[in-house]
Amino acid sequence: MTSIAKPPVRHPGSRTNGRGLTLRDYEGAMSTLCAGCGHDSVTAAIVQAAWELELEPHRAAKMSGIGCSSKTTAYFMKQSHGFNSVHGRMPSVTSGASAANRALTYIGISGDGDSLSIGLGQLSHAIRRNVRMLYVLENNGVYGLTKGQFSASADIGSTSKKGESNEQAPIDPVLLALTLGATFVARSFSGDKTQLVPILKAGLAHNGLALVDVISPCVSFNDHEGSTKSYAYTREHEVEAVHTDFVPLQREIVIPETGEDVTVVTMHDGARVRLRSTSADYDPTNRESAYAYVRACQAQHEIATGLLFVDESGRDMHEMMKTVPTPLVDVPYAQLCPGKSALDALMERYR
Amino acid sequence: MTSIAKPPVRHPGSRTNGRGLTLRDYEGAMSTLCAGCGHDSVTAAIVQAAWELELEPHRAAKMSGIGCSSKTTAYFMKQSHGFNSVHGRMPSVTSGASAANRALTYIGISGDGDSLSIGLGQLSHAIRRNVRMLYVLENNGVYGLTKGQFSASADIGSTSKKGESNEQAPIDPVLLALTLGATFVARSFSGDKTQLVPILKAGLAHNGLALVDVISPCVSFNDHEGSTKSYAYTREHEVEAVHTDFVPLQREIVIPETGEDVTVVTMHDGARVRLRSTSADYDPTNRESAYAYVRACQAQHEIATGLLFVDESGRDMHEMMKTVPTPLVDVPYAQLCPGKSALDALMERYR
Amino acid sequence: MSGINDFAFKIGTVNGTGSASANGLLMQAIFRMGVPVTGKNLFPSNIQGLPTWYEIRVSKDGYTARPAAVDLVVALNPSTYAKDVATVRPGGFLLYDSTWPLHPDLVREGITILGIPFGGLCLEAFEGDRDRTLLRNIAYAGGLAALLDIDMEIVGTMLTEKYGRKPKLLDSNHRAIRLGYDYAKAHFDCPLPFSLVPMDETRDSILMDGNTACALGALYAGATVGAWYPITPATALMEAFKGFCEKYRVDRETGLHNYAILQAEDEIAAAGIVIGAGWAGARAFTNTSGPGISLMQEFIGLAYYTDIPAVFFDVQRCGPATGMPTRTQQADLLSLAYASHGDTKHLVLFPADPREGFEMAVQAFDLAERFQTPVFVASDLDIGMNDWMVKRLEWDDDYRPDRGKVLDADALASVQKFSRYLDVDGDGIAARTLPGVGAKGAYFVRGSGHDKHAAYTEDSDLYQEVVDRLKRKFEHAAAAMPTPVVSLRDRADVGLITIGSCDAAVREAADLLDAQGIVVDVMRIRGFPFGTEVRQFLERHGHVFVIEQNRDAQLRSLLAIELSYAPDLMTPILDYGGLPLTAKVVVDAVAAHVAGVHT
Amino acid sequence: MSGINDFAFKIGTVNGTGSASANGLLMQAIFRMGVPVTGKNLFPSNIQGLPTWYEIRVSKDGYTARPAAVDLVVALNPSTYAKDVATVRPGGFLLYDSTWPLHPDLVREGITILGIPFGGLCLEAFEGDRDRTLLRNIAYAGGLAALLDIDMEIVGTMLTEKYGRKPKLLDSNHRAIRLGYDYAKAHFDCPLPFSLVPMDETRDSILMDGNTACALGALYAGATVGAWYPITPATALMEAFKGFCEKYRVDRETGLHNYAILQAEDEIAAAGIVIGAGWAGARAFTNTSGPGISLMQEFIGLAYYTDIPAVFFDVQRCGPATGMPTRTQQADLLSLAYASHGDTKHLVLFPADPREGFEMAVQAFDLAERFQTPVFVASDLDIGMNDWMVKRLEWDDDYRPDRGKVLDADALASVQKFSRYLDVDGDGIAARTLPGVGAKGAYFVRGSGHDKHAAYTEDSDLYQEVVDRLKRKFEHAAAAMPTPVVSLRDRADVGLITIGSCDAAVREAADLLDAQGIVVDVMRIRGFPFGTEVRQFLERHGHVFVIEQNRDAQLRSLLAIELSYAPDLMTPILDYGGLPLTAKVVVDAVAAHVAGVHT
Ligand SMILES: Cc1ncc(C[n+]2csc(CCOP(=O)(O)OP(=O)(O)O)c2C)c(N)n1
Ligand SMILES: Cc1ncc(C[n+]2csc(CCOP(=O)(O)OP(=O)(O)O)c2C)c(N)n1
Ligand code: SF4
Ligand code: SF4
Ligand SMILES: [Mg+2]
Ligand SMILES: [Mg+2]
Repeated sequence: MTSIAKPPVRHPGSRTNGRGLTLRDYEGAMSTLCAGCGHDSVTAAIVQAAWELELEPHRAAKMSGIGCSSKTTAYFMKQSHGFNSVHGRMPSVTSGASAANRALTYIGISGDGDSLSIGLGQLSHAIRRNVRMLYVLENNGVYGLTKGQFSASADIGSTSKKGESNEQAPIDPVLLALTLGATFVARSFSGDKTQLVPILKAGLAHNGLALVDVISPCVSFNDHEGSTKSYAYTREHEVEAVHTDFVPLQREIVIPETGEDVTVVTMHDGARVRLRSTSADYDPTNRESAYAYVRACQAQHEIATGLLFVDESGRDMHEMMKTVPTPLVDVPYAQLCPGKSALDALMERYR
Repeated sequence: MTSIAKPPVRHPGSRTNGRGLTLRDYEGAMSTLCAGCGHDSVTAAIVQAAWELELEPHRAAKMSGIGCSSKTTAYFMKQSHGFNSVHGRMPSVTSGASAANRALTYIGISGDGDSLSIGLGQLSHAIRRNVRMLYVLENNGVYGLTKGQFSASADIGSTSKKGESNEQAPIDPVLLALTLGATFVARSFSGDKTQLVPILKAGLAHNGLALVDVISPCVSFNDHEGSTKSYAYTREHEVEAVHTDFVPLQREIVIPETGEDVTVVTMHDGARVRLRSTSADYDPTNRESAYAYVRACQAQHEIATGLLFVDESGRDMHEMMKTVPTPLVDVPYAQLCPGKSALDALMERYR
Repeated sequence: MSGINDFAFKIGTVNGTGSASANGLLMQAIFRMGVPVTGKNLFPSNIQGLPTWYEIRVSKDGYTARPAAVDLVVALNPSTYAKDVATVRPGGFLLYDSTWPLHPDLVREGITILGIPFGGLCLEAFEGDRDRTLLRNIAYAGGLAALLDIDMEIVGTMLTEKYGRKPKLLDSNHRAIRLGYDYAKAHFDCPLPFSLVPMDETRDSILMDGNTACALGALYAGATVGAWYPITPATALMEAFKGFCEKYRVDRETGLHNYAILQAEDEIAAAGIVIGAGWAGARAFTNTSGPGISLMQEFIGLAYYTDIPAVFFDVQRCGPATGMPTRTQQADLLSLAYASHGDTKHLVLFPADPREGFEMAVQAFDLAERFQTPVFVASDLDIGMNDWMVKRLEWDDDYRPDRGKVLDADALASVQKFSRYLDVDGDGIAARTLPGVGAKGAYFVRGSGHDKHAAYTEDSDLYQEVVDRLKRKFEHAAAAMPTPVVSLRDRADVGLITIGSCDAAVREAADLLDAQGIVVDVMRIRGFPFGTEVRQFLERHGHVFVIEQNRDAQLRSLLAIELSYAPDLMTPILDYGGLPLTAKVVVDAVAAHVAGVHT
Repeated sequence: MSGINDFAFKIGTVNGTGSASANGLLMQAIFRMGVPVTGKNLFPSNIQGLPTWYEIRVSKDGYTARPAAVDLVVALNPSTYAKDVATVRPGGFLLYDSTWPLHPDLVREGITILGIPFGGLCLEAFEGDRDRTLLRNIAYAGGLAALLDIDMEIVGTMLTEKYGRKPKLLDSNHRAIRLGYDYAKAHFDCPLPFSLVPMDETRDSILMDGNTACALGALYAGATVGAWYPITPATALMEAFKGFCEKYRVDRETGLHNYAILQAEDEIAAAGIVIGAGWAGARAFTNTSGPGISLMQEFIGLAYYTDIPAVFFDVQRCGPATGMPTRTQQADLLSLAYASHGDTKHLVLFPADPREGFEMAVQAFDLAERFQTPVFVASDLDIGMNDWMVKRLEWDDDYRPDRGKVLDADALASVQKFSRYLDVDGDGIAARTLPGVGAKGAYFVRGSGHDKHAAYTEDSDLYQEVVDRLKRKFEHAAAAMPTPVVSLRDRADVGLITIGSCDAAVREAADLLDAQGIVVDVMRIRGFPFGTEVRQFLERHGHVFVIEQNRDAQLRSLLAIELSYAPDLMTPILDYGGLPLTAKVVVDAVAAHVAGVHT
């Protein structure tokens, strides 16, 4: 049984990508999540995206906190190093790893409890730092691993399995990220792989922190009537605001036949992302309009999905820190230590 | 020397309010802050507001974290209990105190480091909880007490005393609060007492968490040329978006002579707040427009001030928790303990 | 060793398939037959699909420790067949689902293998996969009822109590039980050599887990504010408190609550809420486990240094770090006793079972307010999450909360000047006031240096005066902590010292050692700081064994530090694999040591 | 007691008025005269307007501990007149600002009172309040120069070095110095009975604070990632590191950085960054103080349990809670040694002065990578923020970082299978791989239960195998820690044990006791876990004194726990008022005890 046997989507494990790797090569250990858990579908989408992007598995690092969602880093890319840290602190561990070795591709997986309750501060400050990473927030409105308490993303009036209704205003990771200056903000649904995969690919190519809020239902504790994070509710209320195509560097970009307004964003590695807004007054490269649109959807109980905002001109953590292109772990010690003569000279300044 | 001898504003300490108390009666210990520190002016404004509101000093509790700003709770209302807790955690301590005794007036003082760095999570979740309190964030863009490092509210390009420029995107407490569903969001300037006092009074009357972001310059570490939190810069770039008048219950409300559009909000205690927008397209009772306006100002390097958003219909923590009106500390033990017979009966359920 | 009303069996299944209710059913039925019984749930740290075990021990003599050997294993999880079969004692029995051919992993010599086609039976009898999986559990319960002579009438009544309102469910459960029962009766000669015979040993007992009991303690102590962040194995404590409050603390007419439960954003906030509430005068508590205790360290130091009452339930799990969240340990002792940077010492209570959890929960609130300081109840996963057979909880309506030294408005009026940290009585406890009481009682709480008047200070002497008082207060608390439970036998050769959930195993070990001719005294420590009785026991024995569930002999360290007792005189017996302690571990260690000494 | 090149004086002023530079000027001038000198800055926890003191001790014999008595007090802060005058030793001198009439608080019998109108002189000589306040400090420096015979040429040179590029400032400072100097010369017969005469005792020494020295150590060790959150008294450490990196680690052409310094949102994040960077293969560190250590507890346990190197500088301040942030203490010892819930033990280094801070900073990174675990450098405010006279720092260009067991691509190719936590060498240290090295070396770090292959487990034996290895690793580390500094005198009556910044006072005390006929051996412990030398010293002496700066005798507790040494044989000498230790405290305690024993 493989990590992604459980989710509905099946795939032909045989085809190989440019690196001669099959999808299977991007899979991980067997999932120990509940059958039907949205997280397993996200895992499948990540496997798909990594395979299509032809990532070098061992050049990627999988980072997570604690929770059912955070466990999933074990279920994909077994050839990558993984770091399942402590609850809510994945962003700081990833910041440190990235500071030490900027050459790796960082894939961070978190949950709504992990990122919006105990980890809210770390998520927010990782956004400010603009750490180069894909940040997938598997959002199910509850703490799954501790058996279904409301999380900070639970909507007002959403009911628990026991029938209790949530009273507090939800934290919407998308609005939060837009407010904090995130340069890549998307939302998708674990049940919508066709939408999710290109978004993940774009996020992996982004020059900074790419936040992808994925509604990922918890079948054990939050998939019932009355929940606003159930499969049924999400399917009904999802509204794709922006349709995303990811066009890798190699491939030629196809000019859209339709007259729809399309924005093409070139990622720092040369790949391009084609964004087709489904509503005229929506510009995925304008922070204010993105914010206003998502809010407006909320007011009508709609869940706006898609790559909602992207700004590829932003500076990532290393640009802000002016670090050398060589990963710091590869800078030879000789270049780091000023040596005896320098110290002897320096001593004169302390007399 | 009194706590507010340092700030420019002098006052006649002799006049008494409805409780027969003079301004002096609302003062505290001698300030140990630097001469000219913005925080001392905020202290003076709080003294003024409390005196005008005729608060019963001993029925108020002063809450704070750690920082120069957080020290100021010692410099006003010496007849009130005070709690100078740990760095960044004032919101949780206040939540607990309020849960135990809802009858007190909670005045929380914090700084930008205390609330936006280490305390970001607690501020955010106190907003969600909507704890009934005045939350004054004395914002100077630096960590004053630790000698001037950039805080999370420092603007991009704002320079330190040593000439270094800040790289990371700032966290604007106002935009954050609006995004998280805060029901009272204001911004003011320690140098503008006439604007600040009525806002503080409205905040003290608000049924929920009233966030007041006060630009409060640090003369020792962030009042220089190149700082965007200096007295000079703030004076130049401040734009009053909403003018606030506080009309206590007793007084009759005066219909504005001018044709300006005025919104009157009745606070839960019956007092009224008269809000006069200085721009036509601004509605301080509309969250979206408030957010958009503040953002727009930012784009032009303007600092929007005033009582920017208020929603008096929100439910505070106790309404959400359905707690009894009697403070829990005053509920007699007899009403809390089910007693022997109940326990004996209950034991049968465990056999 | 096994026989009538004296045996143990284990069921190995997969979690999330509903076996828990079947296991509970069995355990409760035995209990209602008047036969002493305990159950240990060994479950994984996920929600569905991993191996889980349930061990039930029947002991006419009332031993409740985890059994060292099992007489019967019900192996229903192919992924652990091999492991499970290996645990059957020689001469014991194995029961498996014979719907499928006997798996080679299940074959073992020297044991008797019994097969019942639970799956097949349910497949025929019921519709739908979900129902079939669920009822398969009831079916094996039925099989065991036959093999162990569990009173089917009692089982029937229990099913009716449970599903009375759901006739369809009731019927299917009845049928499922019958399927297993009848099949066993028809194919094997029931009962097995070890089985049940009704007794009258459980009349004044109950089956309850420690989280429920501690929650009841908090309810009865009059706690009004609970703040928490979910974490296994502590979660159920606050959920139980919530349940009880909804039952006993909601105003009939208005529907309003005489309590406030705050699910905080993390453990730091939970601690802050408890401290804020304690400062304001409420009885407040939080429930957490190791990782939470680590996160609360800073706040704990604040409460210690500012004399604020706060109660912390630490339901210990297997550390370090995330460790094994569904395994038990007693490894937070040092983290609790000396929590936070700087010089700090804290009061800790060590319940041995749910009943004591209830009592100590109440004591914790009294101690916290009397000594104006954090108090920890060091429970663990075994106590907190397993159903224990304990005597019925009792309550004395004359109980009144000890609020400690609190000056109300009248008292304030009579004092010259109020100084928050002035030690008038020499016991290190200074009277406090609650916010709102009046201007005269107003003072400023600060975690920074303060003098006895609560004024800010950076003066060495004034600072020292306050921390010296805190030390004095801690020393005075020793006499107020629950005294150790000491059982002395004459002509005892050795002394055993233990704490908390090790108690049952250690007491059983004492009897077994006695049978081997090794006479032992036992002291179970119940509180920190240690009282004079603890010192006396040490001095009486010279050399002792210290039995605890952690790797680093943490209790032994506390004894050495606080009583200046020579560590060499305290031989550690450590068990830290994460499972409840068995008497065998203690017996073997002591016997070996004694033998060593005598050769 | 006092005399030529052997005296102490203290200056009491208000902080934020610029006295610091004047005090530094005096201290450095004495140093340049070749006379051994130390300065202790006793400052408040605010930015401006509160009392602050600076103590300078001159000691031809090279004693650097804080003086027990001062011969001369310069009282310039009315709010502390009374307190300051009281500290003048009988027969000593008081210098005050006679611009204003002698304040009654300043009057005291048995001392000589000298007045110089510093304020008045500056009022006449200079323009503008700010300048006058600043230069008033230089003026009193001038007065002291005359009274103590400080070489004015040296002072002149220093002013030129400092203000060379600012002629106006240079001139005003020169004039200010002269004002005080000439006035003193004119009105008193200078020098005082105690004064300075040039020596040649400082040639191979420097004046440096410990934060600067530790930062240099991190720089030379090749640390590339520094993460921190500002906190007194640790802040300056990272600020110094930044300064050095800007000087030595910026590429001439590109201006790019060979380092990354992250000012985190809090200490928890700082710890996470360091651990993430250490996992990725960088030498990473953080600098903090007590409250930060409390907040980092959870992460520390993670690094311990997952074998990740990380270096923590704990510049200890006066606890508990916020405590006195500008006062010193050694009260985090237990919090560091056993940081985090569950069974954990950590490596700790105890520097005694800035020079050792530099050396131990380097060692800390070697130990962290060699043992793949958190390492703490337990500095304190006295070491970290005061200027100490120490021997010049030295560097051996043959030094190579000890990266420990790291399998690179080639090494990986040669192994059959990579198992992250497999203890091949029996030293408890398993080889690690760095992310990115290759698929074969990939593994999954988890704070949850794992086996030696880094696979998830809930199995008791597999779990124990890992934590037992960690224990083994810790025990092996004992031999790798810096050995204690032991000074043995023949016919010694008693043994003194101490750590860190207590060293100077304890060594001075040893000489003073010797003079009293009490011969003492001294051992200064430099690392935890303790090596065999520590045990030997204990056994050699039987009874010892343990001298440390905390209330609860924390070092003594560690000795008892880790060496199973009887606490009764270790008499604590505790000093925890927040000021650097004086020899007198030790002498009095030991003498009294010895006297007690002999009566
Ligand atoms: C410090 C700490 N506190 C609490 C826990 C218990 N805990 C584990 S996962 C979790 C919440 C997980 O929720 P989320 O991040 O939404 O993940 P999900 O299981 O819903 O996918 C909690 C509270 C912990 N492991 N560590
Ligand atoms: C846990 C902890 N970390 C760090 C500190 C040190 N510290 C004290 S105040 C402060 C920042 C204060 O900044 P801010 O809240 O903006 O207050 P300001 O001084 O600027 O008014 C810091 C980092 C501390 N006291 N506690
Ligand atoms: S509990 Fe919920 S979130 Fe966790 S694995 Fe099961 S379905 Fe997924
Ligand atoms: S340092 Fe800055 S913030 Fe602190 S008191 Fe001085 S001026 Fe105010
Ligand atoms: Mg979740
Ligand atoms: Mg600030």
